[in-house]
Amino acid sequence: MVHSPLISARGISYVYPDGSMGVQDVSIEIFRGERVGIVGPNGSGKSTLIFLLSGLLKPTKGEVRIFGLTPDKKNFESIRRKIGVVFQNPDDFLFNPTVRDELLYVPRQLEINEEKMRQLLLEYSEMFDLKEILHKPPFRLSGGEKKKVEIASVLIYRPEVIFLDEPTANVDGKTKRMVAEMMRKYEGTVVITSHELEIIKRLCNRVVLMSKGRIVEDTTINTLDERMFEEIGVV
Amino acid sequence: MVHSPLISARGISYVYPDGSMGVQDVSIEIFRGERVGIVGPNGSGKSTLIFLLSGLLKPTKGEVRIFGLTPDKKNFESIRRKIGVVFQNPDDFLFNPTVRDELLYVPRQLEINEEKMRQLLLEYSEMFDLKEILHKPPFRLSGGEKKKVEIASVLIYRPEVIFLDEPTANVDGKTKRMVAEMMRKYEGTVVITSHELEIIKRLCNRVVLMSKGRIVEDTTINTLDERMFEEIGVV
Amino acid sequence: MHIPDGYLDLSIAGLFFVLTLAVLGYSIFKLRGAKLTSLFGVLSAAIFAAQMLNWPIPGGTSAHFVGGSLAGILLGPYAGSLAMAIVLTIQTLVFNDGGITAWGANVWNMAIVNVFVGYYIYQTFSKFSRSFSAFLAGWLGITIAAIFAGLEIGLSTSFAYGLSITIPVMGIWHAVLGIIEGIITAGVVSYIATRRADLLEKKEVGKASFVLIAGLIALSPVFAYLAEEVGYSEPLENAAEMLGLEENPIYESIFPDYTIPGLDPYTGTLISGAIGVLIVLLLAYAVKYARSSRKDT
Amino acid sequence: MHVVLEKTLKNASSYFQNFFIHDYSSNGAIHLIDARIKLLSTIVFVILAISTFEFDKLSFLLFSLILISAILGLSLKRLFSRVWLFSIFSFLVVSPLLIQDLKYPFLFTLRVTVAIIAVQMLVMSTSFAEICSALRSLKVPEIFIHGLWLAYRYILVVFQDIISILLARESRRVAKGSHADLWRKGGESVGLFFLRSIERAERVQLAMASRGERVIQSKFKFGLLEIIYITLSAFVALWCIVL
Ligand SMILES: Nc1ncnc2c1ncn2[C@@H]1O[C@H](COP(=O)(O)OP(=O)(O)OP(=O)(O)O)[C@@H](O)[C@H]1O
Ligand SMILES: Nc1ncnc2c1ncn2[C@@H]1O[C@H](COP(=O)(O)OP(=O)(O)OP(=O)(O)O)[C@@H](O)[C@H]1O
Ligand SMILES: [Mg+2]
Ligand SMILES: [Mg+2]
Repeated sequence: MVHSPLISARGISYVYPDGSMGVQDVSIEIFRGERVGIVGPNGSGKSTLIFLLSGLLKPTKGEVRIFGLTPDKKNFESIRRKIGVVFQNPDDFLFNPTVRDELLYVPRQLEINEEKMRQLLLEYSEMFDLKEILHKPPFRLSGGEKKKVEIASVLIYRPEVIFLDEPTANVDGKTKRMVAEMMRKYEGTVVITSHELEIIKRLCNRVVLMSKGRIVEDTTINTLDERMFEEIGVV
Repeated sequence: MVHSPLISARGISYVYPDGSMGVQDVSIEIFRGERVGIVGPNGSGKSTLIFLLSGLLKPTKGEVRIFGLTPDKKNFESIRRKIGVVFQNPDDFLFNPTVRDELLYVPRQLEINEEKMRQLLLEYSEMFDLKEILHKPPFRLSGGEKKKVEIASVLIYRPEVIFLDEPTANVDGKTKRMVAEMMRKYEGTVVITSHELEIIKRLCNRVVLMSKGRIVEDTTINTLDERMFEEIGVV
Repeated sequence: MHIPDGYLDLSIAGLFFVLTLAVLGYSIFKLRGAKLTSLFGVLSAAIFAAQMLNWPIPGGTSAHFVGGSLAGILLGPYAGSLAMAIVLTIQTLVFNDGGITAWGANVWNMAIVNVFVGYYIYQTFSKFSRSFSAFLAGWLGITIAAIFAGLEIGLSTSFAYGLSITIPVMGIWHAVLGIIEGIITAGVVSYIATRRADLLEKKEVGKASFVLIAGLIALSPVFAYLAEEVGYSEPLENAAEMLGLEENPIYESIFPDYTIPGLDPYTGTLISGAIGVLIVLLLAYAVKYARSSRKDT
Repeated sequence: MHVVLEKTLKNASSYFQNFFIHDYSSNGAIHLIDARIKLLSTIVFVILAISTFEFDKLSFLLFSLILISAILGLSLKRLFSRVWLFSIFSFLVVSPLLIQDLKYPFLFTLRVTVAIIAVQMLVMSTSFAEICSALRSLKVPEIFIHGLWLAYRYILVVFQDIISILLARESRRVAKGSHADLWRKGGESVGLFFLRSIERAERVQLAMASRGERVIQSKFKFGLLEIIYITLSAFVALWCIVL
């Protein structure tokens, strides 16, 4: 059982309710401790794949297994506890009345004690430079501030698997470096999409290339053939 | 009159309705044909400044003059015709039922003839690779597709001054190159914010550095002192 | 409580069209020069969303959140009634939720009665307690609007139930469900009050306007009763009569000399019906082929 | 409970989204006809339907409308899927009266059904922008048209927001949570959602300002297609009256 994958998808497709093809016949296995970078041009299905692999969307065809389980009502909470997802669009993600509530949304559900909670809040708001905006509602922040709050409120509960969809869009250099640093040190499993190849190269040991809803390449970072990127339009 | 600025702001401040400071005591002049890059860490007031300089927000203190005029009800349309703004968040920008309507929103108001309109649509949807999504509602697109639609629907009416707020966030390499190329060829005046310094260095001849709502540096690209960037957290 | 097409007599539907256009026209006149704000757009959209979740109730039409009082409180009675009228128009023209001929009555109930009643209740009692008055406005506003709806369908002879059934059914159901309406109204109003009090500034309405609109609302049932008394329930027959066709059924005018023994009026109607359908078929194909006369864009 | 509630909401709003961008992208002959003319003929059909209880007239209307829809390029399957529920509902409402009059409930349902079909023919073949400009050329006041257009666009935004918020909540729901919690949080969520929508809308307003706010008027189309459609509608009306 050592080598059974954490997350596996076999032949999954997702068609959006309006008939648009999200991903098409994708198979992938993700193992503990891997750092997977998903790259591909706009609209190639990266975000859709993340929603599928994290169990938030149900594939319209095929099956996803997470920790060996098919996600359903019964195991929903326990899966969610272990999987964190940073959405591409922070506006889709942030819904609490203040930044503080946003950060503590999951810790409060886990009924962590007050003291520990205060400490977590302090640590993360310092790290992401959010102290001055803790009292503000998230929809009144700047683009990058929103993204920072989003990343912080996922990292704060240290899920085993983290999906990061474009974590560095709209954020400033300092935060980018900080996020990269944190992810490098992270012991869990990490899946990242990004249009900044620098980030992928720095953080990932495996690269998945998508195009038109399909995986067209899945390889280690060392054997990566960059000509393909250019062809598809990633760089 | 040759050297009167297109846009000028003297000592403007903007305080958001909830009391947050957007920008503080900023003065800047923008001349015809300039390519201005605005950089600064998250929350430093770049987006707010763009809204002010383009006349969309009224400063709470000080005055902005655009083409020598103070924006008011009477000159509103003529100013809007000449100034295009690409918002940082495409969700705040796109409001038409389909991508096609989005692209043609301004051309239709300008009562361009049918033939010309079809041609424009073809040209821009080809350039930005939007042909397959012309019939889709913009809110059902991927993050980068939204951004592309947004940029295309501003460039399509060729305003004299273009403000681009983070044009390259979430977009793929091919589009980035294409946008950069278009902007380089553009004869009008361009103001860009970006957290990717590459873009700024490639496109701009003047750089404005912001921090905490103020302009802390305003210089040509050649005399730029990059140490300052690091200090403030831009890189 | 959206009344569909076919539940109201034409006379009643017509009367409420007139009344509604009068009050709505007056509201638009009062709003001249004003710009519609984003609050207006969002409120319409939110009310639209809330009204989507509706469930049928027996002996009446259906029940759901209406939002008229909320619109009145947040936008003032004139813009509020305009917003509600817009919501109802979109529902009619995009979802067919509420009939086209019943548009007048629906707007009257939900966009005029509900908005104005809700607004005045709120203004009268908000001195004492903001959330209680908002609750009262939401609850009574929808109940009174529902009673009007019951009255309109009850007076109509097309809808075979009488007032003694429709008014209690609509009124009582909505008085019960209206409690939820009241709670939501109060919740939203007090939340907005703490975060964006600027949205709740008092919107003044002149005394004369108040008396005028209150008078119209109060008298509308009487008008409806009178309209039903003078109105006729079978206008098509009258139209046919005017055209002089009533005594001369169509199959006879088509086949004047062609009298087959045993061709009873029923078969006659059937034949003329079939001929009509045949002509419709031909004309429809003509439209279809005329299509090629137009370039696709 | 709140799982059920959220599920319902989510289904409702995604259902709604698909419903809303209806099939006017498909290109039948009826889609090409000028919206004004469709609007007026719809009103005529509805008035015809609701001003009679005669079986002959109603069934003639029903047949004619279905024929027209089928020939001019509407999917009958879609048409019926939008009609049947309400027809059944109407029948149920008046079914107690079966005891007094066997015919009445059926005729009543029939006329309601015909009226709905007439309206659906318009709805399924006309985009909302076209409806707005049709209303404008029928002299509906500008502020009303503007409001219609504004509301229509915000509806799209608001519904997209509901869906994404629900997904976001789900992505971080790591414990079941109690019912009391739901009610406590529920009120707050509604208020917050509302506030957020308003401020989002204020920014969208900026976007509209930056690109002009004129409601687009689609061109008045009047050609052979319209003339024959008018003839067709007029014939249906006339035949219905004399039948
Ligand atoms: N809500 C939606 N409804 C319908 N279609 C959608 C929706 N979201 C995305 N799509 C479509 O699904 C396809 C894949 O989208 P996805 O968001 O997964 O792309 P992506 O690889 O993440 O792109 P990006 O780099 O721009 O973020 C695209 O063609 C897109 O238009
Ligand atoms: N709608 C709003 N309401 C209240 N405060 C706001 C709002 N939008 C921005 N702010 C605040 O104004 C300040 C400047 O924000 P702005 O969006 O201009 O930053 P920015 O430089 O564009 O940042 P980024 O790089 O993240 O886009 C920030 O402190 C932010 O919190
Ligand atoms: Mg994506
Ligand atoms: Mg910004």
